[in-house]
Amino acid sequence: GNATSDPTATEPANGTTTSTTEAAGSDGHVFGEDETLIGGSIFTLQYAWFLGAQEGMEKWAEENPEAKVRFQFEDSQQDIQTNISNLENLVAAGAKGIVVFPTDSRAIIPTMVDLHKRNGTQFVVGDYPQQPDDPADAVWNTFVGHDMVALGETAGQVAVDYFESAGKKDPTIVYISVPTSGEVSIDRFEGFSKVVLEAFPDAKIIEEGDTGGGDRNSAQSLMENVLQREPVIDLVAGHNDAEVIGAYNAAVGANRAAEIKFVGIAGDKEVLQYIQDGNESWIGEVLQDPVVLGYTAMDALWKSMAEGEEMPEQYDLPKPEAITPANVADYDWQNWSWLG
Amino acid sequence: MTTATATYAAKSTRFSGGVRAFVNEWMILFLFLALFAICSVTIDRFLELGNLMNIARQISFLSIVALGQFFVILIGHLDLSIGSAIGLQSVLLAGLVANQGLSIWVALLMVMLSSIVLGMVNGLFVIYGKVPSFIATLVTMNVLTGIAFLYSRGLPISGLPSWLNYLGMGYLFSVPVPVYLMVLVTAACYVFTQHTELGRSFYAVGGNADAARLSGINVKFIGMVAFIICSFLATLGSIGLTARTMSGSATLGDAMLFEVMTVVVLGGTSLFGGRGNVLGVVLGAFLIGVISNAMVLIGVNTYFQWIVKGLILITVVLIDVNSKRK
Amino acid sequence: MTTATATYAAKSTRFSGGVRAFVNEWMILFLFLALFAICSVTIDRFLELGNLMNIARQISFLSIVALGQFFVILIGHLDLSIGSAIGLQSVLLAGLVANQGLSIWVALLMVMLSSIVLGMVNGLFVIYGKVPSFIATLVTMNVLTGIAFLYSRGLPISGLPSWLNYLGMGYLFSVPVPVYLMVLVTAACYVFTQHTELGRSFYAVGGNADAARLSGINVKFIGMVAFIICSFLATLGSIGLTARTMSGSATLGDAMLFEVMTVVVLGGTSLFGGRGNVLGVVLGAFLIGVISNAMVLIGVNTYFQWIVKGLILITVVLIDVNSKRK
Amino acid sequence: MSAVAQEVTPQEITTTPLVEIRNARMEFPGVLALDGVSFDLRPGECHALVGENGAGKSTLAKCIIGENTLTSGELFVGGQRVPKHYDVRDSQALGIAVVHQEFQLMEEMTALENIYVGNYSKRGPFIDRRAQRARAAELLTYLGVDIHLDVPVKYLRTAEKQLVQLARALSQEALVIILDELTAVLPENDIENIFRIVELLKRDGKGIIYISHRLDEIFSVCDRYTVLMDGRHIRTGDVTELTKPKLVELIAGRELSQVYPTLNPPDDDVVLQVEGLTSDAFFDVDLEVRRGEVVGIAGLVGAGKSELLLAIFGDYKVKKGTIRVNGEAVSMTSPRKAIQHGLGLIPDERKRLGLNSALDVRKNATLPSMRKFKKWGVFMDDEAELRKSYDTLESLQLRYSNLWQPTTKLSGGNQQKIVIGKWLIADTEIFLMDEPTRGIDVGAKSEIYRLIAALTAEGKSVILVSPEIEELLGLSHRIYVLYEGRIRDSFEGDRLNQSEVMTSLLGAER
Ligand SMILES: Nc1ncnc2c1ncn2[C@@H]1O[C@H](COP(=O)(O)OP(=O)(O)OP(=O)(O)O)[C@@H](O)[C@H]1O
Ligand SMILES: Nc1ncnc2c1ncn2[C@@H]1O[C@H](COP(=O)(O)OP(=O)(O)OP(=O)(O)O)[C@@H](O)[C@H]1O
Ligand SMILES: [Mg+2]
Ligand SMILES: [Mg+2]
Repeated sequence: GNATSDPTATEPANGTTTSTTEAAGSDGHVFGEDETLIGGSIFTLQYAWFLGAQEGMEKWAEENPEAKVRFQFEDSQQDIQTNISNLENLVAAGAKGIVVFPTDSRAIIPTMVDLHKRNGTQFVVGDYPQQPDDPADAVWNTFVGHDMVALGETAGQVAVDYFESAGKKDPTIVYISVPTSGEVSIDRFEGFSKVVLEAFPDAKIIEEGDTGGGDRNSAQSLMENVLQREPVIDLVAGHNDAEVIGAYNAAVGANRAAEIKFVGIAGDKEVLQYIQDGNESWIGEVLQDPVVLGYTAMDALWKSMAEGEEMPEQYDLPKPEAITPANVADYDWQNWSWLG
Repeated sequence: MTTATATYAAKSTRFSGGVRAFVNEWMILFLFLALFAICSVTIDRFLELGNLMNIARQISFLSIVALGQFFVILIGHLDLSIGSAIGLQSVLLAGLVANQGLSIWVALLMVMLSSIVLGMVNGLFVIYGKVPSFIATLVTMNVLTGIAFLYSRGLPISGLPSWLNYLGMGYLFSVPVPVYLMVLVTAACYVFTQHTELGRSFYAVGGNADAARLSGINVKFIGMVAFIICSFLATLGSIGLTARTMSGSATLGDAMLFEVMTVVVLGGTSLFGGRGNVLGVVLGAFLIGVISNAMVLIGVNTYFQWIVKGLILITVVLIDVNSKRK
Repeated sequence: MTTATATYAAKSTRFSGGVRAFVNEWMILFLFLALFAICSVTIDRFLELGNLMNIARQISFLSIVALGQFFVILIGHLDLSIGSAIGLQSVLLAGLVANQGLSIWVALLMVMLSSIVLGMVNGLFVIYGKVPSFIATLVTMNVLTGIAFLYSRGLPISGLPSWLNYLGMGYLFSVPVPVYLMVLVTAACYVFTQHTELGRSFYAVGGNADAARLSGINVKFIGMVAFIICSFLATLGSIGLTARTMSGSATLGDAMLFEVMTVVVLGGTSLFGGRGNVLGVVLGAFLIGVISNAMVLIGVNTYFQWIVKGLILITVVLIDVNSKRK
Repeated sequence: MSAVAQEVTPQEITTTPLVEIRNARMEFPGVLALDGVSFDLRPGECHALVGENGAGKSTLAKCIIGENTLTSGELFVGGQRVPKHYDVRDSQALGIAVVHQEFQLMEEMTALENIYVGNYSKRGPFIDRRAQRARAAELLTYLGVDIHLDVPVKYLRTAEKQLVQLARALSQEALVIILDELTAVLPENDIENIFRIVELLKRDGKGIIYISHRLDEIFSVCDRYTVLMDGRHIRTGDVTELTKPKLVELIAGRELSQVYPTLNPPDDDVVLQVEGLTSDAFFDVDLEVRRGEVVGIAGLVGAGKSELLLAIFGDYKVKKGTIRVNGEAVSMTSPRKAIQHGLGLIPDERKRLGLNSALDVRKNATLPSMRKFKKWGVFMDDEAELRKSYDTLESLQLRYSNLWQPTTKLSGGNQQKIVIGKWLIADTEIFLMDEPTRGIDVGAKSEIYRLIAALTAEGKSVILVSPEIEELLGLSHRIYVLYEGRIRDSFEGDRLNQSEVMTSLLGAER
């Protein structure tokens, strides 16, 4: 995006509320003294995982009452246009800073640039790395997020560990992706296959795209059909837990759950319960903690916005973790409210 | 006089048709059979009993929900809210058991009762409020989604008694339990629409509401009943799907609306009301089920699946539609 | 003679029923104004110029796409494929520039031409193939999604010339550029439907295709034109949205279909064809835009937004529908 | 009131009116449809309800069946005042059946079902189709007609649909039967059949309200008559004390001296020539129309008259044959082409084929001639269009309140005037008229007759299809008889008389 010639940007309609081209604060707003409205633009509330991110942001506010922040969360419903409108409307509502969980790696950039230039809105991007064509367009203060590839890699590692211990040289793997999730799905799959194929070049990885609803039910139907086609399957992984649990349910229905191992991704209580209960089909769940993500993103936003701290281009978060039968006892997962 | 009578009779015979007319009328059946035959011959594991049971099971709840929608479409309306109703009922069912600690039976009863209320709300807006059903049910769709998310926070709710899974995944004499349910609902709907006065009234209302009213049919009552049946069968489907996935999920029905609509229209139901057939709807569901299944068995690339599915569908419909007499 | 002239005046006056008839006819306008007034008074930042421009910009492309759909609905059909067409055209536009290295002008031209082909494909299935538009466009919807994903693998495509962003984000005399586009398209559609022979024919075809044909209207031609306009305006919307996001995305139009349908129906267009109004459609878009905006300005919890939005919508439609003369 | 009614003696039963309306007033928004009408129907009588188009006949009928609610006045059925929320179901329960003027059928449902919908025979909770079919067969025999019962009614011909409506009304075994222009779409031979049935019903003590614009029928079957005009009650009396001119005068409010105008002789040049036209409904039709000529086409139901007109108009698939307009061979592939060549069709089913209910009066009237009202080449010239519509519709004496008003609110006859009007505005040279006077009152009929005469005087030509032989004889220069899709004969000059045409029409050996 490039500069626009909008007079409203330089001549606010009534000097008091609309901000100027300079950084927030110059319109008389004093951070810490006045209440500060912080927007949270959430990718979707369909996935409980993002509730964790929201929770993390709220946790930060609780711990820092002196900041006097008030949150307003808006759901993008995985839609680019909703995401854009929400950002604009949040700024209109007076948000000084926004933590954005974008819907893809590009589409929201021009809007952020525009809002930043005209209203001085401060951004922190969460979860989804942004790739601006022009480095000048990177108007956000920092990126706080996980590496989707790493998530797939960690899942791949769980699979590799299992194949090694089981002594399988040429395992057959079904990976259920969600094509409509675009990059995320591709990244996770690539991370997964890279790790597996490095360790087992002869592994056969069958990618199945769920073109249905991308939920348990559609995954289950898909897997029922795949089971019919594939006489041998050693392991199933997938884009997220809805897909993998759906596949698991299908395997149970076909009486083949015992011969197949499952790796969950992204967090569902049910999987952890299976692992804790010693269900042999489940060999691991790969997780990132969204609460830490949300907390860190908010922290970074505040520091850069109110305290003028320089931020690195990217905040590194802890690597994704693999919860396995061996270490499940170490986790207090029952109390993670964001776990689906 | 006699000549005139004779002409009537003679002219009318052209409509009475014989085999040809039957084939044309039921083209969708023959297209389904053709597709089935092709799949049987060309795809290895297609004809295995297990696979056929797979297909049947996969479309069971879809059919049930579609049959509900069928009634609403038959009277010339639409119910867009079924998808979110399925989600809401699913989290309600699971939530009442897991969070409120109610017995599953009480939960089931409450969910069914609430489905009737839901249907009535839609009916009130559309039939009494005269709001176009598209808008009215779009609104309830959004409101129900809101409630479902408020209640569940978007989290899947587990904790259902494990026997419930039998409803969704169990077998009885090597036939999946959902298939029995589907057969039962289909038979009931068939008899209802073909052989009872109330059932026929849906056709009358959809065909010509004014004429129906002038024939002494309580058009508003029929309208309400249609929305209630729709909501009820959606809830039945929701219960089944919840039992199948063993968790309450607010998004369980998200993909359902379009599938349901496809099935209903594919089965020859007119979106303008008055024309359609219970068996056609179920056939439509089978057709969709077979295509999806075959696609995976052959191993068609995911992206191509969209395209291939589309091309098969349009071919089927083109033949079906153009075989019908004008 | 003088009396005859007097009667002519009386019989040719549009709203001979006085103010009352006018208000009833344009209830949606007054409801919009009422909502607008309420928002202005109760919500702090609502009436700021910047915010109003926000709203106008947010609904610009929605209106344009909705106006396209309006024509299809006006003749009693539906185009479900617009959402995926928007996605496909978006990746095509960006892809032709970024991957194929074509000039943006050539890419724009190709995308526009392809939109006409697309509209013709839909038209061929529906108008000549007699496939119900619901099914036909559902199929193209899936096929287009498949192609868009095949082409882009679901990845956003960047590399558009930066000036393009002006189309989606720029300002001219403190009014966003998309708003000019919307006004232009609306004015063109208005004049077209109200004051040209071709435009008026859409109403005739939608109201009664048989009667239209027997009055010399080329019903099939009108049908094709409707689908082409729809596809073309969807593509215009897609170009605008792509310019706004500066990247080609296959999922760009995913949420569009329902919004577009809501807007069109909210604006008083009958899904059965023959009735509706260009200005109503744009009003519908404004209504939706104001509600969404107000919701965020007030800071309504996201879950509640679904519910509150729904309740406002149903109230508006209830009043609107029931104020109309029978 | 009810107490009295419960203690009626047998004599009183026969004298209590089956239906009685006192001082009825009924308003539609902006229209006073009934204004102080009183009416009663006695057992065993056939009571004619007559009046101009829009006089309020159908409205009165609809009030009796509870479809419309009286604004004021009283309605008694069987001597009892009807309850407050009297509706269609109540009237059915009270034994009132009706054949509506506009078809009220479910097009997708079979004839059988249309007869019984809302009133099925049942065995337990289920519909007893066998019993129903048996009853329907009996009914049809009683009616003396044969209709294929298992065909969706959309496949039936207009006359057959009407008979289905009649069968439906009779199946209810009602005490009161309202026939609202039943015969408008029936051929003459069926009408005699209707008379027979009416007589049978009268003998059973039932009451019939007979609404018709064909005045001869009234003298054939009706006992009393009531005339309405502009919603007002003009007169009720015995038919025996009436003559046809007197009745016409009561209806039209003026004397109509001569029903059929005298036509100028046609020119010699042939404007339309059809040769060997063949389709699946008619075969090898040769026909010619000269400038200023009215050519009648007579034929039984199903003879293919409508199809022939449609084919000439480019809307029915022909297998072979040529059509020449002004000597030039034209391939009539669409109505659009036909219109360009100066043809205009007034179809038999005006609701389905003639009018667009979503459009207003003006837009309906100018539908085929929009291109005539252009400003700057592209835009519609609203003013000219309104003006022209106004002038034309006024010249047809259309009763309407506003050019922007939807056509659905107009009475049937007035709707037909709009259909005629649109071809006048389109400057049509050759009018194809398929039963143009169907459902039109005497006054309007004679206006249309005069219009036809005026058109031919201007050098325009008309092909006229009518089920009424008398009308054809009175208006045509020449008559073709179509029999089972073939032109069997043509009559002009001396041979143009009722008996010759009838003989040919009914298919008796020549
Ligand atoms: N639903 C309606 N809304 C408004 N006005 C109506 C309606 N129905 C009828 N009218 C008006 O009421 C008057 C009486 O109409 P009605 O149909 O009773 O006439 P009619 O005597 O049956 O005429 P016809 O011989 O043409 O059938 C007319 O002026 C007509 O325009
Ligand atoms: N809906 C229909 N579909 C197919 N064929 C039809 C249909 N209606 C009539 N026909 C056929 O067309 C021919 C002519 O029928 P139609 O009743 O229109 O004749 P008509 O001479 O115009 O009679 P009418 O006196 O009703 O105008 C007959 O052979 C009849 O079987
Ligand atoms: Mg009438
Ligand atoms: Mg005819």
